[in-house]
Amino acid sequence: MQNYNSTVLSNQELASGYYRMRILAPGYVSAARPGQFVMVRVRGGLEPLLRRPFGIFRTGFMPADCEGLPDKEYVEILYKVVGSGTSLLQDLHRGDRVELLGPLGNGFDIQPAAEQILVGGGIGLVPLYMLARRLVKGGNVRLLMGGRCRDDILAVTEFERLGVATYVSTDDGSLGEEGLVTEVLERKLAKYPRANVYACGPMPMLRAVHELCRTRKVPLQVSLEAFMACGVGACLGCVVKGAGHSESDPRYLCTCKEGPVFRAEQLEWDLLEKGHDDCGCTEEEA
Amino acid sequence: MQNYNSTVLSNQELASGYYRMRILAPGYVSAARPGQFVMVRVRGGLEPLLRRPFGIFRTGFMPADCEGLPDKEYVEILYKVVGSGTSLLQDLHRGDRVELLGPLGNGFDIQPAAEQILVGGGIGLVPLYMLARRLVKGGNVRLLMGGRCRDDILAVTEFERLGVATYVSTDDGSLGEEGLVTEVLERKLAKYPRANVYACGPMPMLRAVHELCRTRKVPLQVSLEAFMACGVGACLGCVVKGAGHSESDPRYLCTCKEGPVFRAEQLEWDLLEKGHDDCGCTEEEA
Amino acid sequence: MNNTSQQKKQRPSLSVEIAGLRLKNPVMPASGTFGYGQEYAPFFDLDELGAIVTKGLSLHPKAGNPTPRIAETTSGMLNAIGLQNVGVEDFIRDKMAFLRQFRAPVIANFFGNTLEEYGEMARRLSDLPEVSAAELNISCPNVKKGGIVFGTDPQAAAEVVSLVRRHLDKPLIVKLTPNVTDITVMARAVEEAGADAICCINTLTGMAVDVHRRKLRLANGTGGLSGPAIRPVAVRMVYQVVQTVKVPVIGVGGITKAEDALEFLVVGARAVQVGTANFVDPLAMPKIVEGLERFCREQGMDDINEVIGSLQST
Amino acid sequence: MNNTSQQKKQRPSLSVEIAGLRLKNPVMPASGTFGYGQEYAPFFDLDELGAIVTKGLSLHPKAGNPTPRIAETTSGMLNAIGLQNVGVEDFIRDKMAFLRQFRAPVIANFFGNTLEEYGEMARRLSDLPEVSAAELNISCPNVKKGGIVFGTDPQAAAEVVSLVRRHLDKPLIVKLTPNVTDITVMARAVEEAGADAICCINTLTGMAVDVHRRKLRLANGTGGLSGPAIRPVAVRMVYQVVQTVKVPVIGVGGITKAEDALEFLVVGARAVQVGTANFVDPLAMPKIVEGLERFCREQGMDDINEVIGSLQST
Ligand SMILES: Cc1cc2nc3c(=O)[nH]c(=O)nc-3n(C[C@H](O)[C@H](O)[C@H](O)COP(=O)(O)OP(=O)(O)OC[C@H]3O[C@@H](n4cnc5c(N)ncnc54)[C@H](O)[C@@H]3O)c2cc1C
Ligand SMILES: Cc1cc2nc3c(=O)[nH]c(=O)nc-3n(C[C@H](O)[C@H](O)[C@H](O)COP(=O)(O)OP(=O)(O)OC[C@H]3O[C@@H](n4cnc5c(N)ncnc54)[C@H](O)[C@@H]3O)c2cc1C
Ligand SMILES: Cc1cc2nc3c(=O)[nH]c(=O)nc-3n(C[C@H](O)[C@H](O)[C@H](O)COP(=O)(O)O)c2cc1C
Ligand SMILES: Cc1cc2nc3c(=O)[nH]c(=O)nc-3n(C[C@H](O)[C@H](O)[C@H](O)COP(=O)(O)O)c2cc1C
Ligand code: FES
Ligand code: FES
Repeated sequence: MQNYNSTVLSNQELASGYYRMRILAPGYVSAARPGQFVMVRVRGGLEPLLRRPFGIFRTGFMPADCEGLPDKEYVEILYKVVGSGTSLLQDLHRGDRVELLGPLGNGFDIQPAAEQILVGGGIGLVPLYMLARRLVKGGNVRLLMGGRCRDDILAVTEFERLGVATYVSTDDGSLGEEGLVTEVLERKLAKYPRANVYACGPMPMLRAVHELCRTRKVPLQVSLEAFMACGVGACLGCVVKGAGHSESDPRYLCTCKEGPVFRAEQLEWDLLEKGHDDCGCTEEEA
Repeated sequence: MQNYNSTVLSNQELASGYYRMRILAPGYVSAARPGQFVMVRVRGGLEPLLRRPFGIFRTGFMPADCEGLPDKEYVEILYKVVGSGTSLLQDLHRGDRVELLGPLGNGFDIQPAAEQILVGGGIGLVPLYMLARRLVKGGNVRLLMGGRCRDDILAVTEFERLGVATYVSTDDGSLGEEGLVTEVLERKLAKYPRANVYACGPMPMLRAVHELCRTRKVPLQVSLEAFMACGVGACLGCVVKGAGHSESDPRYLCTCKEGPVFRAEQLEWDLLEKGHDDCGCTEEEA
Repeated sequence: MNNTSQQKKQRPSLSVEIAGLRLKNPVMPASGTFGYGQEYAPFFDLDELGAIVTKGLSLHPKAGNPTPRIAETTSGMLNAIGLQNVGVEDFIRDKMAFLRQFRAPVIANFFGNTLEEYGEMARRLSDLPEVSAAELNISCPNVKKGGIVFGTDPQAAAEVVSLVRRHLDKPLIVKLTPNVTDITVMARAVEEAGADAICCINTLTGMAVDVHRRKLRLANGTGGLSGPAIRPVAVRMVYQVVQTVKVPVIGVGGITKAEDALEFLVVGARAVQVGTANFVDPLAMPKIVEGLERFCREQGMDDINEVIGSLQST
Repeated sequence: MNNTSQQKKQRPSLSVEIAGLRLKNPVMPASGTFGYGQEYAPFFDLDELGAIVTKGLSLHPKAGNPTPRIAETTSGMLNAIGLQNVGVEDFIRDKMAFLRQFRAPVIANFFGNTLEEYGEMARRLSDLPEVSAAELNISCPNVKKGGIVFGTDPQAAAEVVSLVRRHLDKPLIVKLTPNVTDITVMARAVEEAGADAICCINTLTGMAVDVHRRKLRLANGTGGLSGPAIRPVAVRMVYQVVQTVKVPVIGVGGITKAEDALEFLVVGARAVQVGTANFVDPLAMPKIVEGLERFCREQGMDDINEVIGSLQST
């Protein structure tokens, strides 16, 4: 975990309102675990004041150039433009500076299993790529990817290139199957009752996924979002209620430090607040 | 007087810490009078919050280009990097956006005379160029230009090209005569007792110039600086005490609206505050 | 043609009422940031505003403070103008003719150095048909009571408000200072004393230091903090006051764009004032009016009054 | 070799003393923005700090407020953490071993819900040799007195301070809230009641609205405004308190860089705390320490104490 004053390598629009940014990040390739995130200082100065959290989509190397310099490590984020910070991010170009705090959070706990199911809702896909890259080494990996419309379905071919079987569904049927990603999950769980499930997306989707997994006793890990100020566990702004929560024993967990990935059993699902709903995720009814 | 959302045409370093910026400004060529200024919004957003005032160095045309588009009017400012706003200005490039409020203030009251003497201290030279351009049509124009060292002496050859006789002095003798610009003024006034004097520069210099002109009964106009918030006479932040000032009859004058150019008789010289001394002008002892 | 596009065709009404005063829209300048109107007339038609609010007036001309009077801070500015103004006589003589051209109601902001001056000013303003309402600034030290500020003491505030109320024949807006422990106590006091509307907030007292010269940046030492920096405090106080009083509340503090103005309207302000933002962008107010209209359209509302006080309980 | 280059060779002393506590330099974290130290240990050696200030502790663990607990505002942030903390027992059990590694003195920030809890906390902290001083947060509602905040009432504040003073065997720093009409009244009250130092300011109460959903951004409604936006208010209050009391004052509010810290030192603060800036840049504090050293060098001073209270009269 470190703070880098770094440089943007590229910043491309993927679909309407979705961008992919590659940033120089020495040390990230070995250090970043699937499910971790970074806090990005969008601009020097104090506007906006706080950093913005983004999942690590992937890490990689820029090959050494002809001048014999060593490989350069980079990190990639995928983001949806939703407000002031992401609007500024969208305007950055190759060579611009950003500050990068991370890698932060715990990341996924990788459990060996013959069948691994990833469930992504919209931009919630982000932390699943590095996870998939790891999981494909040990079993069958399926990605169930949902969104409101085709624009919300990102980077699916990249998962396919890893050997992941992908199943796309959209609310309006503009890509893949028409319907909710949780309907697809229900079918898959019926077929693979001993699968492990890993999910990231809007809260209503996560709740539905949790319900399915709970009734079928399937192990589930979810990656949550929350308002964050520090990203390191210092401000207590990003807490969620832990299982067994009560006023006198709140069992709060910091999303930034003890999360963003939680085992479903860790959370007090009935008392999980709606969280921030402009999270860059498509709100779907589930 | 208008607010333009405009474009930077160029931004060059003239000497260490001094820049010259050319900005598109339709309507300025005919509208801007010598001695007027603009309020520049350095950057969109709220950091910094307030606009920064800069004298109009000159206005001009970009010749029509080959595509047959009409001439484009521009305005030029010359600025010294002294703080946050000017540091941001320094980083702008061709094509970047700035907002321009102006032309503001009253400008010089051009008095015909056989001998016209301009006295500039450091960046205080700025409003004198357009004035010189006007005055050369009607008599002999001399520019007495002072600074701490050679870096503070700007754009003198441009005055010369207008046909202005220039006399440079620096505190350290690194360019021109060693000594204060007021010493040169004293000699010139002895020689041309019926001259008109126009001065802009740091307060101690202006005071000394005023003293010389007062004893010799030579008409003097000075261009002042002040902290400004609005630039249009609305906030009353930029006032100076008018001649005959008293608590019950303060006779305040707005530097932005009734100035920045004042006839020496309008001001209560003994009560003029030091003003803001980080004005971008070289502080010289006079 | 579907429903939404029909809605879009009809222009939403932005008109609001404050203490019997009908405003074309809820946007007006904050006193002291808009001169007497003239200064901004080159930029837009002042009749685009809900009202025109003057620089604070007093019985006699007031010199104000020495310079420097302003300093910039992070997302804010400090001012110590010291209520410099031409005095009510010169105002009538020199500024009235200009203001008479507009249909937008003129609200005269005023203050006194003593109770008597407050009363006398109320009488003077009553004589002026061009002035539609008066805005009483009570953030002024009471010279008689050893400089305690009228606006921080509920008794003193009530006293000055009821005096002014007796002498004023038009709607009375009372402007509160935020530099108090409990703004609701002040709001209740001035409402009971006869305020027809409450305007809040004035500036927060602040200070800035030039560390290189080791001097205060303002000649006066302290100054009033305004601008976006103070908006959260202003929204909170407006919310509290709305919950406390029955009279309409005008929200002011750090508004630079329509969304900022909406924060105040949503918590229940009937109108808003824009101050420091005028310096940043002379077109700030017409842009805010436009933004409010757009917001109503987007939300499918025909009337800005649907926004006012529309805060949902969480 | 001339004089200046000789001066540059000698490192200026940044050491200051607060109520008998010798600090390596005047820079420390503001309570609640630095966890219990551990969170920022990966970024720099905590012994670079003048002191380590803990998150506010209470007798029993405290759940704090529902989320969302934070919202960003212009150059500031609102927080309504609600003083969530592990409680003093867990603090001793889980955090002490970590803190023991450092030479930098540990200042324990604490609060109570009742007078009794404040007293009991003072006794507990007295038993801890690892805690060098206690910082009393009186910005807490007094449950018994119908929720009036201890920190806004001079009597209530004096009562809690003298109680704590009786039970505490180490230096007592009292932290004041800025949400009062006259901070000097509070400062005098707590000094007389036995405070060894005063820390100000805590956050300004504010609010923010999500206008699209018409909801308050914080689940709690109001929150505490911190960050650069509030610095001018903090500097003013620190100035006023320094003029009023004899005990040393610690300045806090909106410090992000050395120049900001110097504003407080110049008006007389003996030390400073850095809060929100830690979130913006985890290295903010070590950079400020460096900047203070550079400033001393540039000004040709060997000792930061020459800066403290060096304000020139204007
Ligand atoms: C662990 C984590 C991982 C995330 N990963 C991604 C990702 O990979 N891609 C992606 O597009 N988004 C991701 N998000 C969401 C992303 O952080 C927000 O969309 C972004 O902060 C919005 O910033 P903004 O300035 O554009 O919006 P703002 O203008 O600030 O506001 C728009 C909305 O964004 C939310 N928001 C603003 N600041 C924060 C903050 N500091 N923390 C949380 N929410 C905030 C609020 O709900 C607000 O209403 C992640 C969030 C978390 C907590
Ligand atoms: C009518 C007028 C004409 C001017 N013409 C020129 C010019 O042609 N070229 C030039 O280089 N400078 C000129 N100045 C001075 C110029 O405005 C300041 O140097 C500039 O505003 C500094 O901005 P900054 O953000 O870099 O400095 P800051 O970081 O804000 O502070 C540095 C210092 O600049 C001064 N300053 C900051 N803001 C203002 C403000 N709004 N008004 C006045 N002073 C301020 C303060 O003394 C401050 O201590 C003129 C000023 C006035 C009033
Ligand atoms: C330069 C300046 C002068 C002001 N003069 C007055 C005044 O004369 N009377 C008054 O009631 N308020 C005065 N104010 C306060 C404003 O009306 C307003 O309450 C405050 O600035 C907060 O709004 P803002 O953040 O939009 O500027 C003044 C503010 C500024 C910045
Ligand atoms: C997230 C957060 C939590 C805080 N918790 C406490 C606390 O527990 N006790 C306390 O006395 N002050 C607390 N504060 C107030 C800070 O210590 C400090 O007084 C305030 O934030 C102003 O400083 P700043 O502008 O540098 O942040 C907290 C502030 C923030 C932002
Ligand atoms: S964001 Fe600060 S504790 Fe998680
Ligand atoms: S700068 Fe506002 S009156 Fe001159």
